[in-house]
Amino acid sequence: MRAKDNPMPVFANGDDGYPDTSNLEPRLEWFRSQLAHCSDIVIHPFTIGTGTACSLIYIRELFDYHDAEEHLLKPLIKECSSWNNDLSPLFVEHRLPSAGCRTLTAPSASMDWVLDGCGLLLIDGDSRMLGLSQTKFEKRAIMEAPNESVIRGPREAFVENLDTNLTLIRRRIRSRHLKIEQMTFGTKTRTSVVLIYLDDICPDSLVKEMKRRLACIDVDGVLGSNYLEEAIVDNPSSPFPQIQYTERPDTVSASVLEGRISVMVNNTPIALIAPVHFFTLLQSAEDYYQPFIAATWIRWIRFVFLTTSLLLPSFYIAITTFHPEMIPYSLLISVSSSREVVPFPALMEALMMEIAFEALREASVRIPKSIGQAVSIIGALIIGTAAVQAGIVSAAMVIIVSLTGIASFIIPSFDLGLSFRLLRFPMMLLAGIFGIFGIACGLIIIYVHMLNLQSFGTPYLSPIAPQVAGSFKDTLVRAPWWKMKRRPPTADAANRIRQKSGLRSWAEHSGEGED
Amino acid sequence: MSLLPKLWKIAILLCIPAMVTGCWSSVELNNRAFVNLVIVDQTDSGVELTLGIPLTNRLIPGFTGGTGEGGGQEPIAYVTRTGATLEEALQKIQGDIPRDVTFGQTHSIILGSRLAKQGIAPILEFVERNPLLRLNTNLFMVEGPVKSKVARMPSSFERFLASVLNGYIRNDQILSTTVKDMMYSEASGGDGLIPMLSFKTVDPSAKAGSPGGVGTAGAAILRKGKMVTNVLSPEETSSARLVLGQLKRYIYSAPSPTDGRNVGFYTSSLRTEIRPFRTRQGLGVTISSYSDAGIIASDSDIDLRKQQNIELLEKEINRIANKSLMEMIAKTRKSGADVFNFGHYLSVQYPKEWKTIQQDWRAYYKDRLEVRVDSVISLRRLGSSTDSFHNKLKVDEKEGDERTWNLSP
Amino acid sequence: MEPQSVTQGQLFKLFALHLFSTMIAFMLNIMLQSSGYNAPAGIMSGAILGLAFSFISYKLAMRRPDSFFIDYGRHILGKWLHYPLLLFIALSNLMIAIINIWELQDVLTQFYLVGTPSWAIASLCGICIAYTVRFGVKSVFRAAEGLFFISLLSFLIIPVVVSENFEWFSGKGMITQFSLREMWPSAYYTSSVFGEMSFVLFIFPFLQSPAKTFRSLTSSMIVSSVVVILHVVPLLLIFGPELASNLNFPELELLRFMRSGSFLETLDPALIALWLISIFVKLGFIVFIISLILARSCRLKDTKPFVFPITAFIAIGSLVVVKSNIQFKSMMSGGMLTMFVIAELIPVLYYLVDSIQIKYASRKRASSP
Amino acid sequence: MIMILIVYLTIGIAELRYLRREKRKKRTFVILIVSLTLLLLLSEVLYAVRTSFQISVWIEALFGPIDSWLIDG
Repeated sequence: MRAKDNPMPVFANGDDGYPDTSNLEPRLEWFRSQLAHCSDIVIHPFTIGTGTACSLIYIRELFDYHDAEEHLLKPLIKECSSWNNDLSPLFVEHRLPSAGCRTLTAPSASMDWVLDGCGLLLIDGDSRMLGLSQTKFEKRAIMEAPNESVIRGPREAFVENLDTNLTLIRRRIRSRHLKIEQMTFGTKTRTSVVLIYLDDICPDSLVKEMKRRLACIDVDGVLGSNYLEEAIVDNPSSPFPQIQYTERPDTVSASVLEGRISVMVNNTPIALIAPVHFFTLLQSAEDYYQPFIAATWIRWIRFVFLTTSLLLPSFYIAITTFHPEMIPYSLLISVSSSREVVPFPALMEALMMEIAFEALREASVRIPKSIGQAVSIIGALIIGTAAVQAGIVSAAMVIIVSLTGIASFIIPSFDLGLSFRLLRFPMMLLAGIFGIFGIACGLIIIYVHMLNLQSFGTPYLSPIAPQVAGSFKDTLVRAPWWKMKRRPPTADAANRIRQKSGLRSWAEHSGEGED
Repeated sequence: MSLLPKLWKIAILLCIPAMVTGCWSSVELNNRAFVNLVIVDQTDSGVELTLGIPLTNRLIPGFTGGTGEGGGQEPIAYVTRTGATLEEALQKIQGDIPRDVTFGQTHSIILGSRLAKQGIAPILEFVERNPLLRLNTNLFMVEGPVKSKVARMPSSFERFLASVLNGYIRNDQILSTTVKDMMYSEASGGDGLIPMLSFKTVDPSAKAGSPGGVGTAGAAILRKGKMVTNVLSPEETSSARLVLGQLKRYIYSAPSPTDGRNVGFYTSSLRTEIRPFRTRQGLGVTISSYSDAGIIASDSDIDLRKQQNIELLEKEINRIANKSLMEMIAKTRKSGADVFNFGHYLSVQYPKEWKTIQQDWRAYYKDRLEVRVDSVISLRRLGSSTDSFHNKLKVDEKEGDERTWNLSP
Repeated sequence: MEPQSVTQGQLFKLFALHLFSTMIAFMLNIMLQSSGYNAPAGIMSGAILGLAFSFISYKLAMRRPDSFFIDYGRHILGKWLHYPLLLFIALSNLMIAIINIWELQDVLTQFYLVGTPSWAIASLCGICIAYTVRFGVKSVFRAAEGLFFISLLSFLIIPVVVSENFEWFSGKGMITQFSLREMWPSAYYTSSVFGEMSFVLFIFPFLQSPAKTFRSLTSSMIVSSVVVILHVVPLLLIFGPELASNLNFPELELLRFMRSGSFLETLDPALIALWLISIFVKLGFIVFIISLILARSCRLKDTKPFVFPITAFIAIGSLVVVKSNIQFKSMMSGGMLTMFVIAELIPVLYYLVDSIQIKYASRKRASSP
Repeated sequence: MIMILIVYLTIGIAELRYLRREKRKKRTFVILIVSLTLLLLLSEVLYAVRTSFQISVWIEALFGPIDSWLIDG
């Protein structure tokens, strides 16, 4: 929120009608008028000491009234009897035991204070107000990550509350250099947004750039991290995700350790990480918790299925309709005989099946869990055997469509899988018109588009296209830990060394004794 | 940089009309007739072209109704048309078939002997020029009218005759001559050996299921694309395959040098080297073929434990092999067809001399060329037993001299 | 524009792709027809000759590595001679692109997309190339860097796949039938293709560490000539010189000669697609050179606006450059390649005049201190 | 013929909009428009006479003799 009204200590009269007096009643009247028709606002008048009237304003169930009563009002009543009703020390020397009390004067600041879920104490005869910050509201417990589940590795996931998320991060990176900068966005929602980075590893240019892009956001409400994402992304019209999002605190801490910056928004369990390039989207948290040989093997499978999800249906169309001499003879006979009864051309059939599969997938997500199970079973039945039996679709096509469907799920980042599913349709069109030549041109256009895509300064295909020496270690192959001495290029140039001597130095010196 | 979204929109706009233009050259799979066998023969009324096209609608898997396998009725159609030239016949066939004839999957061409006698140059030209037909398409020959034999031939092992021929080539059971071998060099263009196929027709009286079908039988010699009178017998064809290094598994028997009884061998040729040499009289060619051999049956009492016996046997096999090679080459030289492309080897090694004899190379090949044969067969394996059955168990004593045990005490 | 934005590694990879992609895809037929057994030797000597052309233009460029040849060329030969020569270089580059796209669509319409009209293929190629060059010089070189290994792999698979049909003995023919006279035509044609490296002169200000340019040019020449030789020799070994020279598209016949394995009958449509990608990178570089010449001779900084018009003109030109395949063949062996050689020799002319001027200036300065 | 016109028009509009957004000098606009019309005229002419005249005719005429002298000379 751009601080529209600068909080001047002087009683700026006319701050939309705030009475410029120190006695209680007119001020209470103002608060009542501002907060009319809010059933959850509680205004609790009481008198203390020798008759000075006070009142406490708070939001029910958001403000911890019992704790405030216990720690605040009782000692207050006991205490001020000795102050012979001069309550000024209350504001000055923080005599109250509860932390986080603040003296407020400006009406709008105090209004925000109440709306943030804290209490406000007004005292007759004193224009200053005391803010009490005991907020307690129901929060979701930390549960297992629903989308990015991992077999071997931490299972904690972020929750909606920003402070709990920050504790998850802070517990992982206990370093002085871990900086957490807070900003608020949205005039109406005033959601707090947090930038997390390690100031000695993360290049300053990146932090400045992020702040510069965030500064020009002036929107009335920020309810999810996606609002920010689309505002700060380099090329909004590209189907490819340029900011990585995750719900796992260990992924966030790993990327922060690599010198990247993370943005977390209150009320959303999803954290954004920038900059990102294509190959980080293909890495899942699992890769780093499994032995590197298995991780490398799984990464290659991911590459294979990435291309399958993009190219398999278009290759099927291109080969069957343009270059049948590529298919081995026996396979050709069985495929062409299975296509004998199918009335549609290959392109039309492929498009129909793909759209049906997309519809099935979307339906199974949207339908409530109870009957969701039924839809996927019925869907598979309808699309699978029945269609083939009726001769609407050839058997080969059902296999291909289901294989591509599964393949697009193997990609760890759901956004990337989505963009490849989207790109499959123009590729099918090109394959239907120009055959393998069309697929080659489609691949070129996608490749060139990705080449020139940038996310916060780092090229999208950075380790491969603008070749960075030695950075093959973490893209095509997951090198073992003791090989990864240097941080990826996104980190600050000065501070690239991650570990001093090799982790396995104990193994090298064992042979001293023998000759 | 924000021209990109416009490009994106333009690209999508371009795609939509592109769909309307339809797909120019996309032909549906079941709109194509895949030719897996080309049969060409010469008849009185011109060139008779037969294309073997599998009928995929009879092979629908899992299709409950319909004819399915059709009970012995082969799911292939042999479409035959006759035209003045090959192209006209092809045009007639294409005109009658509702589907688009594609040659992408053709691996073998069968030629009739009458056509071969007249000359197969137009076939070779057709294969070389047609973009979809490959230069490693195999050529086969059949004596007499081809179509009637092929049509009546029920194939027992494979669904299509073409797969049978592919099987022969894959397992090297037959002499493999490709179109490229026939056009390798100008000097010996059109010369070559084409394997012959023999068709055992099923006599209706025999009980069902007796496998008729196709077999390999000798090879025809072609000179300048025309078939010459004499034909190589199956044994000579196998020695020709030895020269070409294609003799993978060949079983034969030879009398053992010690007692003249039969010893069975199988050889597989490793490689063949053809090296030209130059003598005062003129040019010559040495053929040295290296192959492995193993004994599979031994009826003689030769003691296979001793190495010199093995060498004796090797000398014997080499002698037989050399003799059969020399006879085969003499036969091809008599017909003046440089079937093994010796001319190419001479042109590579001695270009100057080659220029002089290039014009009448076939005459030179027929008379003056000196051919030496040196086949090196090494006997490596005895199989899983050493002494022959007779030797070990003394089963072949003569009937007369057995002792008689009289029963009385 | 972005000065110093292209690394030497990227330059090496682009020129390697640039050279061996069109040499193998389209030029092998002329090489084999003109010099049969001596084609490999001709290609090697032609490559060295082409490198000589680019060495001289490298020397010229090293004198003023930070300014564009188009700008300082004016001072060497004077305005009235510099711009016509530049126009000629631009035209010959245009012709290179036009004949490459024509050959591309000719191969495709003849073998794979039989019914497709050639304007459709030309426009699709045009869109891909223009899209690559539209992002500027960095994108062309980055594309080359990413594609280099895949297309090199796809080019090196072919000799391995067909190696079982080799007639090793006929390799001896290359030695016994060696003759300079027969080797010269293919050497000349190869030098016209390898000479295209001399156009590096135009992009010198974009290069990082320009001094090492000649080293990367030589290494890309070596890599591409080795790859081309690895394709010509199998052709000679399998088909023999007479049959190979008779084939219009020897490369496709070589690909189809692969014994059909159980997994894939033939591999050639997939490999053709991979070739297109490397040919598009080459044409991207050429379109960039033309747009650079056009832009800078009108003293404009930004070459981006000229990319799409030039590519459209190339696509349309490729539809009308020849009427038939035969006319194209006679043009290729009848003068086309000489035009390219002349365009590649123009920097030599500049180099001579420039060194004379320097000698003259230094003698004048020495004689009148 | 019309297709060529449409192609050049779309390219012209796209490029002009790009130049306007990049706020280039007037001179750049003029140069772009002139070169676009030149290329359009040239390609229209070439397309119109494509049956009777091809570029390759000129090239063979101009460079043919040099080529044959170099190769066979």
